[in-house]
Amino acid sequence: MIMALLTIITDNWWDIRDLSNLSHEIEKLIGDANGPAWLIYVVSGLLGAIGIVSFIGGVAVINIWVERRVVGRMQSRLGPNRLGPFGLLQPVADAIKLMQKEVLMPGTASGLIFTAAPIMFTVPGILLMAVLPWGRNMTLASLDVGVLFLLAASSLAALAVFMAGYSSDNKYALFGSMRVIAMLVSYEIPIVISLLGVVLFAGTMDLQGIVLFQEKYWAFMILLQPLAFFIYFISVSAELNRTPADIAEAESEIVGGYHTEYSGMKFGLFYAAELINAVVVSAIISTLFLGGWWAYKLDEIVPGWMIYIGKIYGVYFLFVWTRGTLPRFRIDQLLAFAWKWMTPMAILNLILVAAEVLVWDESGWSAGVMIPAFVVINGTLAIATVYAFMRLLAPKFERFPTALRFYSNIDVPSLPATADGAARAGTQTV
Amino acid sequence: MINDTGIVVAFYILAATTVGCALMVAFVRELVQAVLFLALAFVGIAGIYIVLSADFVAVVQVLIYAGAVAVLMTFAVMLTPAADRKNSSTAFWAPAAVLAGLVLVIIVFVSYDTNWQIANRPQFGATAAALGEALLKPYVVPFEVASVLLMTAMVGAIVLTKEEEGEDA
Amino acid sequence: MPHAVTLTLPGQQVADRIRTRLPHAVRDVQPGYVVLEPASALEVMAFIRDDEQLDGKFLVQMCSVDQVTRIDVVYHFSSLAQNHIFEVKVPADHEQPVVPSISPLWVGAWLQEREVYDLMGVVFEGHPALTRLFLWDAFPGHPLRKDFMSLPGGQKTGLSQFPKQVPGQTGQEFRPPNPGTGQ
Amino acid sequence: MPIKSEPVEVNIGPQHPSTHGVFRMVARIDGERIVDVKMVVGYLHRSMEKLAEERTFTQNIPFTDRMDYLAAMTGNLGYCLSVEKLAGIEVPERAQYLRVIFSELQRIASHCMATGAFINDCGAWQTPVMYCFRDREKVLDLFEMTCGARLTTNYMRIGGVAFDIPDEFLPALDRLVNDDLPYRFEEYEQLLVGNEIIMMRARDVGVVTPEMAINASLTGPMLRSAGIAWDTRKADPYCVYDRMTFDIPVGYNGDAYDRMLIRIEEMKQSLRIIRQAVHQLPDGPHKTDVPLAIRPPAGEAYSRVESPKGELGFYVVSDGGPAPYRWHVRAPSLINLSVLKEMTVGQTIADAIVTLGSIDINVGELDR
Repeated sequence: MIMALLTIITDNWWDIRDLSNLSHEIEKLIGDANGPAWLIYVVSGLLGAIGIVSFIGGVAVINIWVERRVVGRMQSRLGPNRLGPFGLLQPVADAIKLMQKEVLMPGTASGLIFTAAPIMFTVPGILLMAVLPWGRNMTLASLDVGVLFLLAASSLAALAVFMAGYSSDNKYALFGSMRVIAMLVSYEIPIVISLLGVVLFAGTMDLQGIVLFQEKYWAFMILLQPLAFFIYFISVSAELNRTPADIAEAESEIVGGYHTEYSGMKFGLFYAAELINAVVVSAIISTLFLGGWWAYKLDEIVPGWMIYIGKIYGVYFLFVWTRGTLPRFRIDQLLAFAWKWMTPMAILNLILVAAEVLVWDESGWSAGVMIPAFVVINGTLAIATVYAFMRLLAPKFERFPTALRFYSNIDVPSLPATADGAARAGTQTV
Repeated sequence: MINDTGIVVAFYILAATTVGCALMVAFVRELVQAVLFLALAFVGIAGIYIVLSADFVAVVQVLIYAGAVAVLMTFAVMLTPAADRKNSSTAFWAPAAVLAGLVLVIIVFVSYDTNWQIANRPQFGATAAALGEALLKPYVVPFEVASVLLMTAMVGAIVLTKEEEGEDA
Repeated sequence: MPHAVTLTLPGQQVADRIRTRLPHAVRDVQPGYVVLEPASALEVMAFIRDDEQLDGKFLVQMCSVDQVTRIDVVYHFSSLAQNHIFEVKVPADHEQPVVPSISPLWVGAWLQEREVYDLMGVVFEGHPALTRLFLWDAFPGHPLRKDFMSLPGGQKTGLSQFPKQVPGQTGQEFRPPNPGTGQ
Repeated sequence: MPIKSEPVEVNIGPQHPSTHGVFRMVARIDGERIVDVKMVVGYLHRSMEKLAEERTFTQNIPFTDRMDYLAAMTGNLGYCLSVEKLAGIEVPERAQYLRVIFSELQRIASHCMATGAFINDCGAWQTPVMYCFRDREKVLDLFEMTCGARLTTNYMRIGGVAFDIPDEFLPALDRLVNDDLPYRFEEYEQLLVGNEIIMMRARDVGVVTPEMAINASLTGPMLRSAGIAWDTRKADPYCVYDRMTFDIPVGYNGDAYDRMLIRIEEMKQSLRIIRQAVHQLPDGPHKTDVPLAIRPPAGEAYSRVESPKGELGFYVVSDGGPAPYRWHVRAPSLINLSVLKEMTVGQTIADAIVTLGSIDINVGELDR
C-alpha cells in the first residue's frame, strides 16, 4: 500500500494539480484494500493538514528573510547576506536563537493566560488557511460560509492581544493591548462591509465559488471592485498592525507594545504569528480580488497553486513596501480614520454594488456587456469617492506646505515682554 | 456520512468543554480568567452547532460572541476599579444554588418526558442560502424591526456617553 | 535698525542707563561689564528687560565664577532687535552665596539657575524648583567651587597636581574600597 | 458616574530608542494626554568645566569634540574663537575660509542626522535614517581625509587649523557639493516634505510662540521656526561669514514640521556657502604659530558660534596662567529644553516623542 502511495506521489507528481486527484487515488486504493470507510477522510484530511502546516512553517521562516532583505534593499543597504548563500540561513539562525533563549515570565503574571496568549494569537492565522482554494478543487474545507469563517477567525485575535497585554502585568503592555483592541474593533466594520461588497457580486460566500465566478466572467474582482480592494487593504493592514498603523509596538512611544514581557520562543511565536497573519491576509486578498489560482489561460499550463503562491508573495510585497516606507499614524488619527473615512466609504460601496447587482439581474443583459460596464463605472466611482472624501474630510492643511520665508539679514520684530514668567512659576517642575 | 460514532464522540467532547467552561466562569477566582472562560464556552457552543451541521450559525456565533461580546466583557472588566477584580463570593450564593438546581430539575424532567424521534429528513444542504431566503422572504418584517431596534440601541448608547463627556469638559 | 555686527555695549553706557532709573544699584563699572548691588539686583533685572534702550529681553547665558573671596554670577543679555549684547555681574558671598532668582522674568533661566546651584552652590531665592540638575541629590559639595576636594587652606587646584595627602583628607572618602587590597 | 482614572507615571528614557542618548523624561499621563513632564538629566555629566580648569588652553580643544559629538567642528571653532578673542590672536585668511567650509559641512552632517532621527520618531521604521546616514557618511569621509577622525575631529587650533587640506580634498568636495548632495536634498524634499502622514503627525505639535521663544532664550532652528529671523552667522559674523551671501529660512507657526523644513533648507544654504568659500579660498599659511601653553592676558571673553543645534557660546575667564580660570559653555541643547513643558503638556505621548525629536538635543552637550 505504501509503495502504491509513493508511486502516486513520485511518478506523476505533475498531475497532483489538485487535491481531488489525490483523494480519488486514495479512495480507490483503500477501496481495493477494502479498508474501513472513515480511513479515507482521515488520510486525505491528514494529508491536507500536513500540506498546509508545512506551508505555514516554510512561509514563517522564508518571510523573515524576504522582509528583512526587501526592506534592506529599500533602505539602500544589503540586508542579511552573511549566513548561507544570500543570507538564506539567517531566519533559521533567528529561529534557533529564539528557541534556545530562556523564557522569562514576570512574577506577578498570571501564568495560564500568559502562555495561552501566543497560541491563541497563532491559531486563527492557521485556521484561515483551511478555507483557501489552492487549485481547481484543491481546498481542504470548502465551506459555503467561507468569507464569514475568515472574519470569525480574524476577530479572535483581539482577544489574544488582550490576554497578552493583561497577563504580562506591565504598564507598557497594557497600553499597547488596549490601543490594539480599540483599533482592531474599529477596523473590523470596514473589513466586514467591504467583503460584503465582494460577496454580493460573486453571489456565494464560498471562496472557491468566488474564484470560479472570476473565471466565468473572465475578470479579476479588483477590476470590478477597486473601492472594496482599497478599503480592505488599508483596514487589514491596520488589523495586522503593520505600518502605517503599527502603533501596537510603536517602539518610539511605548516600547514593545503587548509583547514586551515575552522572550524566547513565546516571542518567536508572536513574531511568526504576525508573519503568518500577513501571508494569510495576502492569500485572502489574492483569492478574493486577484482571482486565486486562476490566471486567464495560464492555469492550464502551470499548476494552480503555483500561480496562487506567486500572487500571495506579490501582495505580501505590497505590505512589506508600505511597512518599509510609511511613517506611523497616531492612535487617535487612526481611529478617526477608521470611523470617518473607512466605514462610510464601505457603506457607500455596499449600496453601489447592491444597486449594480439589482440592475444586472433585472435587465438581463448579457454578461459580456455588463462586466466591462461595471469595470468602468466602479473604477471612476472609486476614484470619485476617494477624491470627494479627501476634499471633504481632509484636515484644513494647506495643500502645499507654506514655503519658508527667506531673510537675507536678521530682522527681529520688537515684541512685548512675554507673559510674566511668574504665572508659570506655580506649575513648573522642570 | 461518517457513521454515528464519530459525531457522538465529538458531541460529547464539545458538550463537556462547554459545560466545564461555564462552571469555571462561576468558580474561578480571577475575574479576567472568568471572562476568558466565557469566550471559550462560546467557542464550545459554536462547535456544537457544527456538529449539528448548522455551519452558518456556528460561524456567526464565533464572530459575534467570541469576537465581539467577549471583547466587550474584557473592556467592562478593565474599567472596573482594580479593587474588586476578584470573583468575590457574594452572600447570595445559597438562593442562587437553589434556583440553579430548580432549573436543572426542570430540564432533566422535560428531556425525559418528550419522546424524541430521529427526524428522517435529508441531510441539511447549504444553510446560509436557506437562512437568507427565510430572512428576506417570509420573515422580512421581524428582520427590519430587529435592525431598527439595534439602531436605536446604538444611538442611545452614543447619546449616553456623549452626555457624560459633556459634564467633564 | 539693528547694528550690522553685534555691538558689545561698554560697561559705562549700561551703568549710566541703569543709574537713570536706580541711582545706587551699580556697585562697580568695568570696561566690559557692570557689577550690581545684590540687594537691588531684581529691580535692575526687571528694568533691563523692560527698558526699550537696553532691551535685554534675550538672556544669552548665565554662569558663575568662583573668585575665591566671592562668587560672581555672570549674566549676558542681548537685544535681538538692536543686535547688541552686554554683561552684568552680581557678586555673592563665598560661603553662603545667595542671589535673587530671575526665573520669574526669563523662562530660559530656569535650567541655567539649577545648573549654577548644582555645580557652584549659589542659592537662588524665588526659584520654584531649585534642585540639582546634573548630580544626584545626595552628592556632597558643589564640584565647580575652587575649594571642592582641596586642602583645608582653600588652595586653588589650578594646574599643580594635588600633593600626595593622607587618604581620607581630601575627597578620598568617595573612592570605593579597592576590592583587591580592601582599603 | 464618570470613570475615575488616576494619572500614571511613565518613564520615557533614559534607555529609550528615541531619546537621542541618555535623556530621561518622566511624564505623568492621564489616559493618552500628558499632564506633567519632568526631565531628569545628568546621566552623561563628565564635569568638563572642572576638568578644563586643570588643562592648558590647547589641551581643552578635544573636550569640545566630545560635548556635541554630532557637531564637533563647530564646537572646536567656538572655543578657538573665544580664546583668540581673549588673547587677541590674528587668524590667517586661508584658515578662516577652511573653518567656514568645515563648519558648514558639519552643519549638513548634523542636520542630516536630525532629520533622519525626527522622521524615525514619527515612526518610519529606520528607512529615512538610513538615507540620511548614507549622505552623512560622505561628509564624514571628507573629515577623515583631512583630520583623520570622522566624529571627534579636533581639527581647529588656537590661531588657525591643525592641517592644511590634502590635494584630493577639493575635487572630492566639489563632486559632493555640486553633483551629489543637491539631488539628495531634492529627494528629501519629495519624500518628506509633501508626505501627508508626516504633515499629520508633525503639524501643530510642540508649538512655540515668538514671545516665548525669546523669553526662553531659544536659539537655532527653534527660534527661526517661531518666526524670528535670527542667525548668529548673520548677526555677529565670525570668520569670513560676512563675505558669504546666504539666506536664513524662517518658519511660520513654530511647530515640529517647520523645524524639519528649516533644517532641510539650511542644508541647502550650507551648500551655497561652501561653494562660495571654495571659490574664494586664498593660499597662505593655515595657522599662526601660537605657543603650545599659551598664556592669554588676565580677563574674560564670551564668543558665540551658530552650531546646528543653536547658539553655542564659550565664556572663558583667564588669570594669566596656562590654564583657564573658568570655562563655561552655553549649551543650546540644554536651553532649548526650557520650553519642553509648554510644548508637551496637553498632548499625547506620541506627540511628546515627535517634539523631542524636533528639538534635536544632543545629550553630550546637554550634560557636559
